[in-house]
Amino acid sequence: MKLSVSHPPHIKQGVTVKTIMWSKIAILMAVSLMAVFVFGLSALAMILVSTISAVITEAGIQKLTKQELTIKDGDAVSIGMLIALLLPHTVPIWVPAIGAFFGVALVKHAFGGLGSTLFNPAIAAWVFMNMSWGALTKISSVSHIGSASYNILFLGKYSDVIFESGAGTLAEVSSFILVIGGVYLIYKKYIDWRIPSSFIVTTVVMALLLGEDLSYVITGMLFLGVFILATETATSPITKNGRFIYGLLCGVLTVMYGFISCNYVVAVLYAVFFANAVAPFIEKNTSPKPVDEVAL
Amino acid sequence: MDKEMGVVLLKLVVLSVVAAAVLGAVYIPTQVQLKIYQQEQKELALVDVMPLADHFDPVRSGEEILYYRALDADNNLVGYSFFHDQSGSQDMITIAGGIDTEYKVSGIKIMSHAETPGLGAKITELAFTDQFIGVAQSDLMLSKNDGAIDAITGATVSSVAVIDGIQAKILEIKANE
Amino acid sequence: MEDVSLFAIAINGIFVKNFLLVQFLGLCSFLGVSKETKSAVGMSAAVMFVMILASTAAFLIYEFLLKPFGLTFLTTISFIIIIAALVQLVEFIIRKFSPPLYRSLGIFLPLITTNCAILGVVILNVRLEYGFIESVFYGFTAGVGYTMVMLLMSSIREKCTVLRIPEAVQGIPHAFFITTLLSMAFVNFFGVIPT
Amino acid sequence: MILCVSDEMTKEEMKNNSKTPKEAEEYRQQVVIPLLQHRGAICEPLVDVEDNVLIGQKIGECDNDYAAQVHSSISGHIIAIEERPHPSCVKKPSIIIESNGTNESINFKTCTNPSKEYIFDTLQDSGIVELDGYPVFNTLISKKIIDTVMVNLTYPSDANSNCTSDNIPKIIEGMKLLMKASDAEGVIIINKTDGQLASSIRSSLNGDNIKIINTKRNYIPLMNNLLAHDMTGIRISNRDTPGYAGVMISSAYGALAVSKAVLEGIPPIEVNVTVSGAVKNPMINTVSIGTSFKDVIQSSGGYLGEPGKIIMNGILSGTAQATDEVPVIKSTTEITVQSIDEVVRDKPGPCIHCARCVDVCPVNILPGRIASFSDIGRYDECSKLHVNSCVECGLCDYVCPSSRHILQLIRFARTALIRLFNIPEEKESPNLKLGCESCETPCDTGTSSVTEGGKK
Amino acid sequence: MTGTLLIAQSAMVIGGIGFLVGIVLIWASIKFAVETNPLVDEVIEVLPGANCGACGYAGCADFAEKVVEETAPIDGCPVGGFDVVKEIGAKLGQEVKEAESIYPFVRCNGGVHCTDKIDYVGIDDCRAVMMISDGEKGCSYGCVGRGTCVRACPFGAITIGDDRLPHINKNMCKSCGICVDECPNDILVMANETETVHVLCRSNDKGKLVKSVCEFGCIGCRICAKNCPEDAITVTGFLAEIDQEKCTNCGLCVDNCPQKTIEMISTSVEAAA
Amino acid sequence: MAEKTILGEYLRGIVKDNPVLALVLGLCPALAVTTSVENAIGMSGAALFVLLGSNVMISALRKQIPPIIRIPMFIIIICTFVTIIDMVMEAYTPPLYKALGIFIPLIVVNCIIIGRAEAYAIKNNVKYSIVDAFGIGTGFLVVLVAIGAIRELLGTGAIVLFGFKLISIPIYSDTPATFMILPAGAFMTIGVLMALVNYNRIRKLKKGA
Ligand SMILES: Cc1cc2nc3c(=O)[nH]c(=O)nc-3n(C[C@H](O)[C@H](O)[C@H](O)COP(=O)(O)O)c2cc1C
Ligand SMILES: Cc1cc2nc3c(=O)[nH]c(=O)nc-3n(C[C@H](O)[C@H](O)[C@H](O)COP(=O)(O)O)c2cc1C
Ligand SMILES: Cc1cc2nc3c(=O)[nH]c(=O)nc-3n(C[C@H](O)[C@H](O)[C@H](O)COP(=O)(O)O)c2cc1C
Ligand SMILES: Cc1cc2nc3c(=O)[nH]c(=O)nc-3n(C[C@H](O)[C@H](O)[C@@H](O)CO)c2cc1C
Ligand code: SF4
Ligand code: SF4
Ligand code: SF4
Ligand code: SF4
Ligand code: FES
Repeated sequence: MKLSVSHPPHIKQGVTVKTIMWSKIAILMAVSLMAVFVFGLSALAMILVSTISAVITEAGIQKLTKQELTIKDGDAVSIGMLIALLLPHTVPIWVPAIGAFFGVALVKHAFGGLGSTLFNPAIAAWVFMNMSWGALTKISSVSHIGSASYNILFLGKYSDVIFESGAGTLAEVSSFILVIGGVYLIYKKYIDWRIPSSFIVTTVVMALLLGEDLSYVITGMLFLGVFILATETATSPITKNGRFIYGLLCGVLTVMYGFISCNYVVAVLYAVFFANAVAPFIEKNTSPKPVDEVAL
Repeated sequence: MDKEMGVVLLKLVVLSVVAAAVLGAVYIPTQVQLKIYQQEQKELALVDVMPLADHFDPVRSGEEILYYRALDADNNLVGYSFFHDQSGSQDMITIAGGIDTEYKVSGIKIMSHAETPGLGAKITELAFTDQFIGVAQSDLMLSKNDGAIDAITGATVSSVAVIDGIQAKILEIKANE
Repeated sequence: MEDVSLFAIAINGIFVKNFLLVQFLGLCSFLGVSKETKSAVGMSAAVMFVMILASTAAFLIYEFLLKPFGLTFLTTISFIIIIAALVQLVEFIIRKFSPPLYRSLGIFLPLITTNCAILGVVILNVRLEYGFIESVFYGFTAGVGYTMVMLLMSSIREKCTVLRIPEAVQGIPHAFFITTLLSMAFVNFFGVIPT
Repeated sequence: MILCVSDEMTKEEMKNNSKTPKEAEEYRQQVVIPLLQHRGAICEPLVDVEDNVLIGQKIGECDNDYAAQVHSSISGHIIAIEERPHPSCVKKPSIIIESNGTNESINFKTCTNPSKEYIFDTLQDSGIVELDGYPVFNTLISKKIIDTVMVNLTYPSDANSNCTSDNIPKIIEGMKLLMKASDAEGVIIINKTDGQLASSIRSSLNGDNIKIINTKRNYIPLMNNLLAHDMTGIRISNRDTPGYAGVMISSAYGALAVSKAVLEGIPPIEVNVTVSGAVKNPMINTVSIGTSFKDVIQSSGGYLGEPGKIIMNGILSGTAQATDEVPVIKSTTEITVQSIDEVVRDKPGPCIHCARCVDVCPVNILPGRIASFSDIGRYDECSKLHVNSCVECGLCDYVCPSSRHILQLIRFARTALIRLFNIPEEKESPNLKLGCESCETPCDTGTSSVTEGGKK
Repeated sequence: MTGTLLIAQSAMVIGGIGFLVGIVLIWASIKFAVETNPLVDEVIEVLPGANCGACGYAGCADFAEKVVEETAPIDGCPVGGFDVVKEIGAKLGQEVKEAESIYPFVRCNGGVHCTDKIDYVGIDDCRAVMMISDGEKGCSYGCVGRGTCVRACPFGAITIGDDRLPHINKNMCKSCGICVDECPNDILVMANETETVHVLCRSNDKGKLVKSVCEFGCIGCRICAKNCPEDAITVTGFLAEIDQEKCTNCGLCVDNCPQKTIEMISTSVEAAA
Repeated sequence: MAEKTILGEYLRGIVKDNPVLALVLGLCPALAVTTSVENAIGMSGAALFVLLGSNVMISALRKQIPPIIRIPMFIIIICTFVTIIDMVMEAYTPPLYKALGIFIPLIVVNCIIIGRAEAYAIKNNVKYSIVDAFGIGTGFLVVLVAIGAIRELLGTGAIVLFGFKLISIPIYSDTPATFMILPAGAFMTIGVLMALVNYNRIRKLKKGA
């Protein structure tokens, strides 16, 4: 009889990286379905190509450097899907393919893979694509695909917050899916509640203070940013106060960029990306005080 | 201060003096060459944007040259040409331009700029500048605003800067004449 | 000289034309010293201090010595002598009067003479034809921009000690990758305030 | 959060399955009594090989301040005094006694209304050790002024084993004795969710001046400082004890042992142990100290399938045993057997910085970050991040989605830091030499804790 | 002539600046003079700069300072080897003579031939394993084989082989001894290159116990001691020990050991394949 | 130590002591001006000129240079050459001068040049200093041209050298990844190059072991 010996605890909660990732992917799948429904097969093609490119890149790198394959953890899949979802459906199909390669190869694996990504690979890939093919990937926040046609529950111009908003990118037609999915993730504690709540509250409050029309500020991209992009674990601070401040910073930057450029869709992405850069600094300066620390 | 320090100081001063003298000696010939080159460039540009002209007559306000009246061999006025600085997306863009007597553009040339290579830097390319030839002042607008000029993709700011610069100068000349 | 508001200079110096990320000035010391926040802060303070001093001194020399005599071609040589002397002087003084400060700042001072950012800021002052206030203020804001990026970078690199960085990427290449992404994060400041 | 979850049996079922000590006796032919069952110095044996001893006879003593005498739990003769496996982690000197089957005991001196002095005297003699390893007597005589005696019933292993309806009045008796000894008020801490226990306690209190406080959290013995802090609001350094806040914390086991020792004169020779998990008849056993885990499990019907892991004192914070030969000691309250399939052997991945560990940590530190620093040998950083504040509750490890061995890495860093501070004369290399000598104190609750308690 | 004037002006301006700067700096260097020892910098330059700490000081610079202060031994840097010692000696004007080269060797033959007592789950580190129940190996004296020494070696000289024992690459080893310090079980010891016969076991357990867990463990049978013509082997408890002073590397004990515990290592450390 | 040979000293500057990849010096120009191969060649040409001049001068005057004002004297010598090349380029190659911008005067503070003065020229004779200057200069050139080529090719789809279209990628050049000629692309390129060099070095080390 050879007994197992280890340090406690001797059970695990059972929530694994895999569970968290695939739950997010499930939400992204719903978002993708909506995108295909609204934009047609070109959207489907983009999502497939981007995801496949991300997965192949990851597998290739791990094969080449003789690491263990980690496709199953879903990280590459979610990066690939997100990259497609951040683009308008008019983009040629090779753009997300190259973007996904950039995101997975340079922003994920060159930095050390899962957990070491200092910047959100999907947003970084988006910035890369935007810098390279600005004209092709241009997102505008004005062209709504018809708030008139979906006037839900007498919400008037706010109804597109629920059903579609911004209508620039694939992700933006699914505000309500993102909100439901995000709340589910928070409920299951797969993502932290502090970042989304402080992000969205700051955004709304700042926008109101500046006198912006909320129907331009609250876009589908904002919800994607709040629930999926900003809560990406490796790129946000781990301290509790740090996460509040991080959400706050995301919100402030979103409104600032949006206010100056009149484009609240792009603003969310740049805001979260810049906040990624500041996250370690926030984290460093919000070290918690343990309960047993006695003032001298 | 002892003698050793004096020697040190002397060496430093001697080196400085020699260095400065050498620089002064190089400065003079290069400066001459630079002047010649700049003049050449200017003249070339003026001719480029106003091919009909034979010589140019500067219109001044005080020391500053506002623009040139382009005259043919018989001293008839065939148009105007000018240099203009306009702020672009990064830094100043220096534009040379020529217009005929009906205030239609006869040609433009970007003299210097600091726009992003590959983006705004495309304003120097013929594909962009040739669009301007023959365009009337009223049509000097982006095509998306029903004008005659197609912006460079990804560099609207730079494109608009060039258009705006020429617009402003034409209005100035109109007002002056 | 165009009329440039101090606010525009500040935004330009800190964000739009950030010395490190956009203008590529001062990279050697940036990569060398940003491993730890402590030394990053020391270096930043030293750079900011010398930038302000150098902007002041250079303006005076340029305006009252070089320009009147038409000796503008001597700009570089006179500026670099001034900077070298200033740095040396500051080092002497700090070492004598504040050994603790010298211990934290002093080791960075020799690095500063050969830091492009300092010479860059004074030459840019001349090229942009800034007046006295603007020159000194530009020196200050360029220093602020330098400090900001330095702080972000050093916090990131400190966090990196617990990350699994591939062997071949460790060290300088990794620092470059971080800089790549930092630079991308600054990209959207382009065109916020056209100069 | 439920701290102990593995067994599906209700407490009722366990009680029905209980065996009296007599039934279990057949397995008790030999006991191994370690000479160290507390934090502090190892006891000197008072007996020699081949001596005969009686139940309750003192067989080990030490004159150190931090000491807890050990007593024989059976009558028989001593066959050896040697190093034997110990539930903490490494071998400890122990006295091995073979039963002669007579159950002869020394004369236990009963007392119905003890004076304060009598309580002190008996407690000093009885060597009762709290579940966190501190001898009760030492807590009482420490210079700190105790104004509250708290009985912590939120530690599931302890509460499950000791809070049977028979025992509850005795626990309250013991608590009152402690209150009398220290002129303090009494408080009983119960988890909010444990309504049944609260009501049975309330019915046994009949008008005593004892308060009941409900908490959200379960407190394991190592969280005593935290418990005192949560109740009083006073911050207690990890180098201090709850006494700093004027609080003495007792477990159900401790209170029970005090009442037994003072009123019935019986020193701690028996403990109540819940046997759960992959055994045939999970139940609460009353076991003589020194009985091997193997025998205890046998008396619960034996293993169900092949055992994968044997854990003392709770599945979340307990110690896994290398062998089932280890003896039951004073602070054993639960033995859990996991089948081979239940054993957690997930491969650790990289930290994904999800901060789930940060959110559950009761002492508000950054467990995952400390673990990462420990992993790369940066113990200085661990120290800066307050690694010594950790109360080893194991929650961080429990929730980590990347299956990182957070608690082990934290303990590792602490051990490294002790080495660093204990041997300053060793060269100041950034590399630290580690080994198990750091673990001089017994870790009966499964810890190689660094609190300076026993080291004078 | 403007040209000459210009040159003269330039010379005066830069000469003037140079003069002023020179005066100020010389004045400042005298006024604010602080003593430093240039020797320290010279010594730093000679040192290998690995900052490994093997010398026992906080990095190369600290060591250099201490050497100049003569509070550290001149041959205190094990990494640099004799060349460095000679150079430091030259700087400080001291004579030095070459030491014999020593390398760590692995005092355990168990590895895969030694049974596991428990199934350890946890962090992959020898020290961590030793903190639980005397380790996972049947033999509590043996090499744990989880490579703490591999990670400790600043020069990458150690690898764990298929036999789950460390192998030291003599070409890369700088004899710094860090691995010896780090090993929780004292498996690694420094040995002179000329000493080639070693007892590859350090178990003091009874022979029967050793035999039950390890194929190659020393059982204390004394056959080697009886066979040694030089009386170099003593068996205390259940473990043989070779007195290297007396040993002539004849190899008789190696041939006679029933457990194959004693081995002759041709170069004391084998180069990794 | 092995005997110094002229070839050896030259190659050392290119490979072992490569100023950018191995010594990590002179990064600013290496990144700022490498938007095209042409600029890269111009920059490294200018740097080579200054390096050569300063190495020769300093090596020739090395007996005359008092240690305490070593650095100021180096700077003055270097700066003289920099200003000369600055003026000459402004006059004779204005477009290139314009493209290189502030980085020509900044050669003064380029760590490579002072570094070589301090580490080499002050200790060695004129002959070897010339070889060293050529070696280091070539090393700088090789890296700059490599970075420039990668960035120009990927960033614009073609390499144009002095008006000639050297290489052009057919379909790609319609929509090249502009990212590459922006600052971020520069950082990325040099990062990838260095990672590859490192990878190779580590692989060799492991093999040699
Ligand atoms: C919508 C959805 C799709 C999933 N698809 C996959 C899948 O394709 N591959 C996979 O390995 N896990 C997938 N999972 C995760 C699994 O449900 C489960 O968490 C995981 O496979 C557990 O793996 P393990 O048993 O290897 O630990 C998916 C989860 C969800 C919610
Ligand atoms: C949007 C949102 C906001 C919340 N705000 C708070 C809050 O301000 N304070 C709080 O204690 N819990 C809040 N919660 C509840 C938390 O989800 C959760 O209950 C809490 O983190 C539990 O932490 P604790 O056990 O450390 O108290 C909020 C939840 C959501 C979804
Ligand atoms: C944060 C931010 C600030 C901007 N500020 C300005 C500005 O002040 N002036 C300006 O002309 N464009 C500014 N832009 C760019 C414009 O938003 C817009 O992209 C551009 O003017 C229109 O060019 P396009 O039609 O080619 O996209 C800014 C962009 C961003 C992201
Ligand atoms: C890195 C970068 C460089 C840019 N350079 C230019 C430029 O040179 N000229 C310009 O007009 N816009 C430039 N832009 C601005 C950008 O392309 C802008 O949104 C629009 O002009 C796009 O149509 C740049 C933007 C980025 C992100
Ligand atoms: S075990 Fe983990 S959660 Fe518990 S106190 Fe320690 S660090 Fe915090
Ligand atoms: S729970 Fe695990 S993965 Fe998450 S932050 Fe903590 S250690 Fe890292
Ligand atoms: S020699 Fe020591 S450190 Fe190395 S593997 Fe063996 S036990 Fe571990
Ligand atoms: S093998 Fe041991 S002695 Fe040799 S270099 Fe490595 S750590 Fe130092
Ligand atoms: S070249 Fe070294 S700092 Fe710029």
